Amino acid sequence: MLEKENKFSEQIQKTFHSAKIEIKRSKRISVQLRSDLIPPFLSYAKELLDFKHLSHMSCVDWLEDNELELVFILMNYETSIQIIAKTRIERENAQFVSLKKFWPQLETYEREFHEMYGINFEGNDRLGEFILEDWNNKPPMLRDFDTRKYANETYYQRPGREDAQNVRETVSKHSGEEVPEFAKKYSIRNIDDE
Amino acid sequence: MDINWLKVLGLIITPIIAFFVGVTYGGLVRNITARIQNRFGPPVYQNFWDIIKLYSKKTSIHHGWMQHLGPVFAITASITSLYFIPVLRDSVLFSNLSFSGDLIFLIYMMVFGSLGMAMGIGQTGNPNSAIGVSRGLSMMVGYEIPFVLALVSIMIQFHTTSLNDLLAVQSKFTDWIIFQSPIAFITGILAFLGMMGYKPFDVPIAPAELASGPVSEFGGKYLALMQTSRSIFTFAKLVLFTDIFLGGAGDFGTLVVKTFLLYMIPVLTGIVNPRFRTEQAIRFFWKWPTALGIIAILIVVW
Amino acid sequence: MISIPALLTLTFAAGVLVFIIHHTIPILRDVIAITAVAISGYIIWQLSGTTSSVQFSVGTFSFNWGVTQYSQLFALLVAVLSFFALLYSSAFMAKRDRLGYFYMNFLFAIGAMYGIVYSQDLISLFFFWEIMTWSSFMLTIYCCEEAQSVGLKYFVFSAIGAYSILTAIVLIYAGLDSFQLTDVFANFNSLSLGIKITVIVLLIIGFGVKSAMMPLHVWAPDAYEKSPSPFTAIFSGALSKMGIFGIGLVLFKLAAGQGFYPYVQEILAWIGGLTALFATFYAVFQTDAKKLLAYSSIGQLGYIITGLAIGTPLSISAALFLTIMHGIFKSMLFLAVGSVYYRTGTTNMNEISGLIRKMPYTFITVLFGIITVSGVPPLAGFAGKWMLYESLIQSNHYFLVVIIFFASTAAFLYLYRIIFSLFLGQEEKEIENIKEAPLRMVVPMIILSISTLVFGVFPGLLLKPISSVMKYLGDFQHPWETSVLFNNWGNLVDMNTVITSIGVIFLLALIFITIKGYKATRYVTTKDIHTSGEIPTENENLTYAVDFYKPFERALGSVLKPSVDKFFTYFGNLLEESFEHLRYIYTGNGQTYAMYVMVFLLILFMFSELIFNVAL
Amino acid sequence: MVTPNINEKDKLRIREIVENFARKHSLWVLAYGTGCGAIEIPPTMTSRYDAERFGIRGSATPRQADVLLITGYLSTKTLKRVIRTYEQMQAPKYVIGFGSCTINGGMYWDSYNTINALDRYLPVDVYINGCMPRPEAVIQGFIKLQNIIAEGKGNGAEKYQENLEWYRENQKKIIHNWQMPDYNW
Repeated sequence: MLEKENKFSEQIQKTFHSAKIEIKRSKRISVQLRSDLIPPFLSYAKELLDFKHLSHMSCVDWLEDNELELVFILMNYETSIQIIAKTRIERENAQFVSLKKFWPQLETYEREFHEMYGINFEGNDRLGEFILEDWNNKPPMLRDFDTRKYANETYYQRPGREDAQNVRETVSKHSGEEVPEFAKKYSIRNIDDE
Repeated sequence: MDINWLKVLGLIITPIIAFFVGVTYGGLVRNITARIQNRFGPPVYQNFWDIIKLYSKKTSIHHGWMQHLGPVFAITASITSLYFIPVLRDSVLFSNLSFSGDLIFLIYMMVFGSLGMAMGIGQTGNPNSAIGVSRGLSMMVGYEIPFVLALVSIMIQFHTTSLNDLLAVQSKFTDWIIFQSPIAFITGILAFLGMMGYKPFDVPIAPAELASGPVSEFGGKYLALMQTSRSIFTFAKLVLFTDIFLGGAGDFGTLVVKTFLLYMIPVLTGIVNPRFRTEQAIRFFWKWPTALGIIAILIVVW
Repeated sequence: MISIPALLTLTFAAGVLVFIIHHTIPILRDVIAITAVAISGYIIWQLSGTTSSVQFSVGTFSFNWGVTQYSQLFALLVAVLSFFALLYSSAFMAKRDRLGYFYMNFLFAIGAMYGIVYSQDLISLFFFWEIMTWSSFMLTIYCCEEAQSVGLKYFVFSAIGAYSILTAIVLIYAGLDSFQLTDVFANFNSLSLGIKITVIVLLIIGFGVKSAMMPLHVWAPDAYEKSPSPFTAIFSGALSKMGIFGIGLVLFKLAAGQGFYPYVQEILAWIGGLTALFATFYAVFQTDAKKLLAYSSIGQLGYIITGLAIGTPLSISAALFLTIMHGIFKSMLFLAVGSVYYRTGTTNMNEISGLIRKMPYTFITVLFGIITVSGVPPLAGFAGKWMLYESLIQSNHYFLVVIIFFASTAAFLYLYRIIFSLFLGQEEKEIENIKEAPLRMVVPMIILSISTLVFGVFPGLLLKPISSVMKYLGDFQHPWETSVLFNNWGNLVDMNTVITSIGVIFLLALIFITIKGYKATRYVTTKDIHTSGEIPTENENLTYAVDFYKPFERALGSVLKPSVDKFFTYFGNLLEESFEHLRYIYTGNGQTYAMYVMVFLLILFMFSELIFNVAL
Repeated sequence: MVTPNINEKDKLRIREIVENFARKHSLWVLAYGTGCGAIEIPPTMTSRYDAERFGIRGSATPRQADVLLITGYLSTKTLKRVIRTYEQMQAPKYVIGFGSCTINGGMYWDSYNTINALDRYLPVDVYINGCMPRPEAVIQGFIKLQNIIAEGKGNGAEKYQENLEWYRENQKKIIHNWQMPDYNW
């Protein structure tokens, strides 16, 4: 059933002993690596395992672990198997090495993550103002950046939103229908609370 | 010196009539285009509102005195070339100055406006405008050739370069030059398509790619004056072609009918056609229209 | 003392004097040159109408100088243009060195041109012709090292022309035993057909070199580009007209009435037309303003040659009108481009833009110049173009008129290119401290510009002398009025009406658009344009100048451009190869040249019996 | 800086009535279509809901446009361009806020990078509510604007000119490095 996936995972395991490999389902292999192993692993997957296609790169903020997780999704054209390579890096003044020599389109991803998460990719010389013009606050995609607080003190909030804070309550108030129990705990707090 | 007050009156009212007729034609064109595109379209008098609105703009900017002069050049050329075209056959009132100029003078007088306009456009410093001017001038080199071929063939056929003489030879319906030398007429009409600047020959003002091209920095009163001169110039060109090929007109009813029918040729061609690139347009003009013009001349010579 | 020798002595002596004193008393050199030319102009003005002539003989050669209507026309043109050019160069050349050299050759060229137009015998004609060639050659190589190959090119072509003229003169002398133009004109028929054809072809080649006729024009663009601007004005404005002068003499005094005259006419007319067409197409794709103007003047000379060759009264008056007008407007344009060079240090149209608010008077000069070149009414170019077209149509040259019209329509392209790239467009940062050219450079340009308007409204001012010239050339007559142009079919253009209508409407529209919302109209910089909301930075280049006519080039690509390019590159390569061999011949030593001439004549005299069966 | 006259009295002069009638019947629209609302403009202009019936026509450059149509949300980056474009238009000029995002931020009301109330930064004449408003609503809004113009109340340019400091203050609150030329029409 999963022989191709197993074959790939064995090859990877043989090469990178420290990799935690998990076959999520058919055609999905998740590989957890140390951050310094990512460049060799990507080149290995690209050249030897023939995962030529970089589907996606993304970043996840693990505020509780005080880490940032970088996710690379590679794909193999023959078997259409996708490898999800993950790694964790330090959250405070995060550093990583630029990988644009493997896939040039990574440069754009790195610029975006530099702007949105404050990760500094060495070797990428185009890190700078990308999408946010004259942004002088902490990177907005970090979870400890309070978006609503920033929006409230930066932008003018037109009054009259309050009744729309909890759509179900509003609907029930307007149309007399009573709110189901499970919906109560999803109620958003009001702007005026903070 | 004694002033012929009738002529002065003609000089005054001819541009006004030309303005009204030209603007109405513009509105008609928009309406007809809309109907062909299965729309209701704007009212016929829509262009009057546009021009009044542009004149009543409260502010306007210019990039220097040459841009300030550009529309003035344009309207000077329009009205002057209108003056040298007999609007109505043998009427003292509307044969304004047509006895002191001839066709070759008219060809050059028509260029006067576009050259002055190009100066004004050049000073705006907008790259789009410069690109539009370069395209427009290049295309002018294209369509001037068949135009001149047609005119030359007619000049040597009737041994005159004066419009009044051309009107004189087309006294009867059967004497119209469209019947006497149809190939010259076809050549002239093909050049006329390029002159009017509708599709497929509207690459100089391509609004989508050039931000309306040459006029993209003109607003308010400048644009208004340009629209005015454009309406008058359209009427002048239509009357010129009517005089040359369709035997002119004795009264305004005939004139309106003939000019409108003539005007529909580029308009309807434009509605159903895509746009030529500049070099395609130039080559188009240098292929069939030029060949037809040469044939027309050869027919006249032998 | 109003006489031709006084005129020539004055000019040449002034040249020598300037060369002597230009180190000791620099201020005097401009004064001497300008006053000399002014006085010479006064003398020519006084000479007009008279028929003063001088004969004297050196050895067996008897020289004969005389005044004709024809020579008056060209001499006055030379005098006026030289006066303005010298006034201009007094400011333009102030910073240069070797000014004695410059002024001496300048004045020698002027004097030589006087001599050419006034000489009534072939020997002095040839003598002055060579002086003119040499002095203009000296000025061509004046500027810099690179100019020397250019100068060699010019020299080679001039030498070809000179030798063909010399051969023609020798043949004529062999046949008629006289150098006097009157005898030659009178008895030319008595020569045998072969000699007549040979003489005419040789003379047309010789004069055609100077007037940059199509196969012989290769020297012109580079020479015009390299020579200093004030002299370029004379070079293109007056000096090339000497070729026109000679061609006119050949056509109407020698060739007219011969059996083969129609063929000569047709061939010359087509050469002129093709010259205009190809030169125009080549001018469109230039990036250097002076070179563009050089090609443009080649094309204009093509019109003139065509007009002369057609040979109807209307076409001759058109050609002579264009001759004078081309002298005026091409000098204007070269002077204006020169003053741009004087301020910015370049004439490359891709490098500078937006000079209009810095150099308004220069801009106005160029504006008048290009309106005149393009032949748009009411300026003076229109009258010449109009008469040319009418004459072509009415002499049944249908396709020639289309070609000429094609050329003059394509001329709009390069004319707009030069004014747009230099003066309009974005006002770049690097020109922000450019000033208008000094007064001594502006005044000549402005005066010449006004003259184009005057001659455009009153073409009769030029048509009156031209009609008398046509009487001299042959019994040509064409009706002319002060401000009305006639063609042969009785159609006319009344310039009074035209200028009145244009002026009135222009003024009314100008007043209207100026006072309409005057307070709420304001000037914004050329950076403040519609850029989709983006704000262009200071050093962001928004000019569209490089490859300005790319679409036209693409359209032309398959039709004409390759052939034009091949045409020009062919001559270019031919020249480059020929230089290597010519180096051995042109040792630069005068005696060798003299020896060549002697050998040449000897061979001619020895074998003339075999070649053209006449006994010498 | 010359301020065009504002008609303070309700009674309009006949000339102004004619001018306003012309302005009302020829609205040249410069559609600023970065938001999702831009997709609603083609059906509005083309054959189905033919907006040209009312003299509404697209315009390619701000120099010739009368109406600035903001279709949807504005980020701080695009706000700068919109302000520049508005200042390049020639008075009298009108602004139409299109979609909920221009009114109160709509679904981006608490985003860190989109402004919430357009009328704090530009003088808005007409708001078209909805996310997205259908073409009928758009044409309705245009007709409302036409009525405003006909009553002579379409003086957004004068409002902007008079309260320039207030608008500038709000704009500079959003756009930190303010490198824009002065307001010159």
